[in-house]
Amino acid sequence: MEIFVDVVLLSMLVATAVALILVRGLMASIMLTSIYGLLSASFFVTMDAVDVAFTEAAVGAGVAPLLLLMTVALVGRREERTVSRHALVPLLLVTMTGALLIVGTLDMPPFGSADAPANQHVSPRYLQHTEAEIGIPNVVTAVLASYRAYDTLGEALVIFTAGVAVILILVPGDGRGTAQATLPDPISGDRQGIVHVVSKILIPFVLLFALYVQFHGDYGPGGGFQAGVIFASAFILYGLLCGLPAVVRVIPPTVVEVLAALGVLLYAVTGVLSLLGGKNFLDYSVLASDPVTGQHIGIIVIELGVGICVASVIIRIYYAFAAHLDRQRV
Amino acid sequence: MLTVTVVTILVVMVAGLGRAFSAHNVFDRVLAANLFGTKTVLLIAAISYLFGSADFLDIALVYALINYISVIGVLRVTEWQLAGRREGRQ
Amino acid sequence: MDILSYFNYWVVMALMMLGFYIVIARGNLVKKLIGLNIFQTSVFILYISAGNVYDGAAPILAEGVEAYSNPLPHVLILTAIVVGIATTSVGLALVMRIYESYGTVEESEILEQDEAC
Amino acid sequence: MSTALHLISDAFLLAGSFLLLTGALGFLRFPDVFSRIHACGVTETLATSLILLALIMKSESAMPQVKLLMILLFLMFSSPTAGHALAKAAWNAGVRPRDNRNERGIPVPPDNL
Repeated sequence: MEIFVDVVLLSMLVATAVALILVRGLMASIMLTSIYGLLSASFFVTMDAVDVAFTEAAVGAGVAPLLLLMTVALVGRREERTVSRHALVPLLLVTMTGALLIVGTLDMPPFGSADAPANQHVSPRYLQHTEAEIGIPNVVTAVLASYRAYDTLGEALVIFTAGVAVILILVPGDGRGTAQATLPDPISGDRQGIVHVVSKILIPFVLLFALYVQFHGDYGPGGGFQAGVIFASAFILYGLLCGLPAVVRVIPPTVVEVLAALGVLLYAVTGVLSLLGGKNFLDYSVLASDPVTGQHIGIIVIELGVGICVASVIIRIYYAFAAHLDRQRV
Repeated sequence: MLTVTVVTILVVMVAGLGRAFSAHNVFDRVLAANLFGTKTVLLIAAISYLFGSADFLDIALVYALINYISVIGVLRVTEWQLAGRREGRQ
Repeated sequence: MDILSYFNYWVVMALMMLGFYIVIARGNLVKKLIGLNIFQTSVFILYISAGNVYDGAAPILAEGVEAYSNPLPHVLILTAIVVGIATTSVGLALVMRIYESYGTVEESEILEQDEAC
Repeated sequence: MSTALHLISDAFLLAGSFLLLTGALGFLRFPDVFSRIHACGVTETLATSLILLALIMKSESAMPQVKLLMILLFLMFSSPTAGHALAKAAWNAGVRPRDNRNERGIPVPPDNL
């Protein structure tokens, strides 16, 4: 049954990708991308990758299509039919590369085998020692936040850098870029509409759920990355409903920027604290008298750092996109 | 019986996908994506019982939340575009 | 040889090539980014498939479970997804700026304008 | 779990699956956007409730039941709202329902946005 669901989902993924090639028009492409995200997350569920499915659910079906949509709202949904003189060249190139890659897969160990090289090296160690060394049931969180915390610090920095890059690209330097659009949104007229009322009831629950995901990450699927994205989605929903000025009143862009930096800083300072305690960078055993408790504290703190960083970077990216849209519409 | 439900959900998903491919306007595609989202919630909930892991339910919950947000987002942006076009005409 | 034991990898390669095709054959910059996203997802699927263990449970320790899926690919991909959306938004921001300067996001028209200068 | 509960839960699952299929049929065969929204929205709400209730009956511990209940509650709010928003957006965009005479019989309201 597991294999059957797997095969059906993967076939649908390929069909969606083919349809994305055939379809013209960016709106249609974005809707298909959203479906593609939903499908790939379902696939991750059947592969027992709950944490990954969680992230893909929040990103692939939520934030990614929304950001694409905002871009398309600016650049228009028109897509030119490419009249290439060498239409065959890409096709040939792709077919040849694909054929070579498929020949390459034949040397790979059969799907699902426990003795494949990928499943040998360090992973059994993580699975066996997590309970004694870290003391939390979710091995993914243990590897993410403790065993490979240095990697994760790098990832958090990349996200932070991406946020900085978006600000540099889109926000004009003279200070008027920071989302002070005064023009009334053409659609924010009906504040009492059904969508408004229901969304206002739902937004607090989304925020609450984000907090649950943030702090329950040690015991079940979840953690800072997922929580950050969900938290930011709630703000984006509010912004879409009530217009950018309304969200900016809740959290001003400068505060978001400071928070993004603070998140990364929280992470790095935890590492420095463990250095000061005489252990390796990001070895949390020094944070409490008992090493396992120290690990607990360390993981909660750095997950919080990641959550703050991700949430504020995505909110800031949304601000930058929305403010740019508003400016262009004037 | 759970197996029947899972297979039905997959059939409905394939149907929705076919519609999303052949649709002529944006709203049909949004509707297809919305249908797909709720079916995914059900699929994940059913799978979690079929495979016996209650951890999956959190994911179904996040889908229910995110799907709503993205549908509202799409509709807002289409309304923006229409408003922009209308202003352009005037 | 069992076809099913390689099916996942073949799907990965197919998706990768479809994404690659969109990137090189389509002129619209937003569409190119969508193609890049498909390419990226195919890599995610490859990692997760390689880490799957037949009859394994999700890597959340529980009583009475013997085989778990490999947690390491999950960690790598989980962070990669969030990094992916962050980098995609940098790409989208660049597209917005290109539109501001050129008035179009079609590659051919941008190149024409560049040559006309 | 008692046999009666088991049977009820199976019956719910079957009924839910049937409704899902009818909804999909309506989605594929109905003539215009509004009737398709109607087909999806109405069957979806009942089918989702039936399937989730069946799953609640199947589970033995409290935590999954609470989570399923929350999913159900959430979908009860969001799914009709999404349908409403969709129909409203389609109407505002100028899409009109098709009537039996195969012409646009319904008068178009003045454009007052």
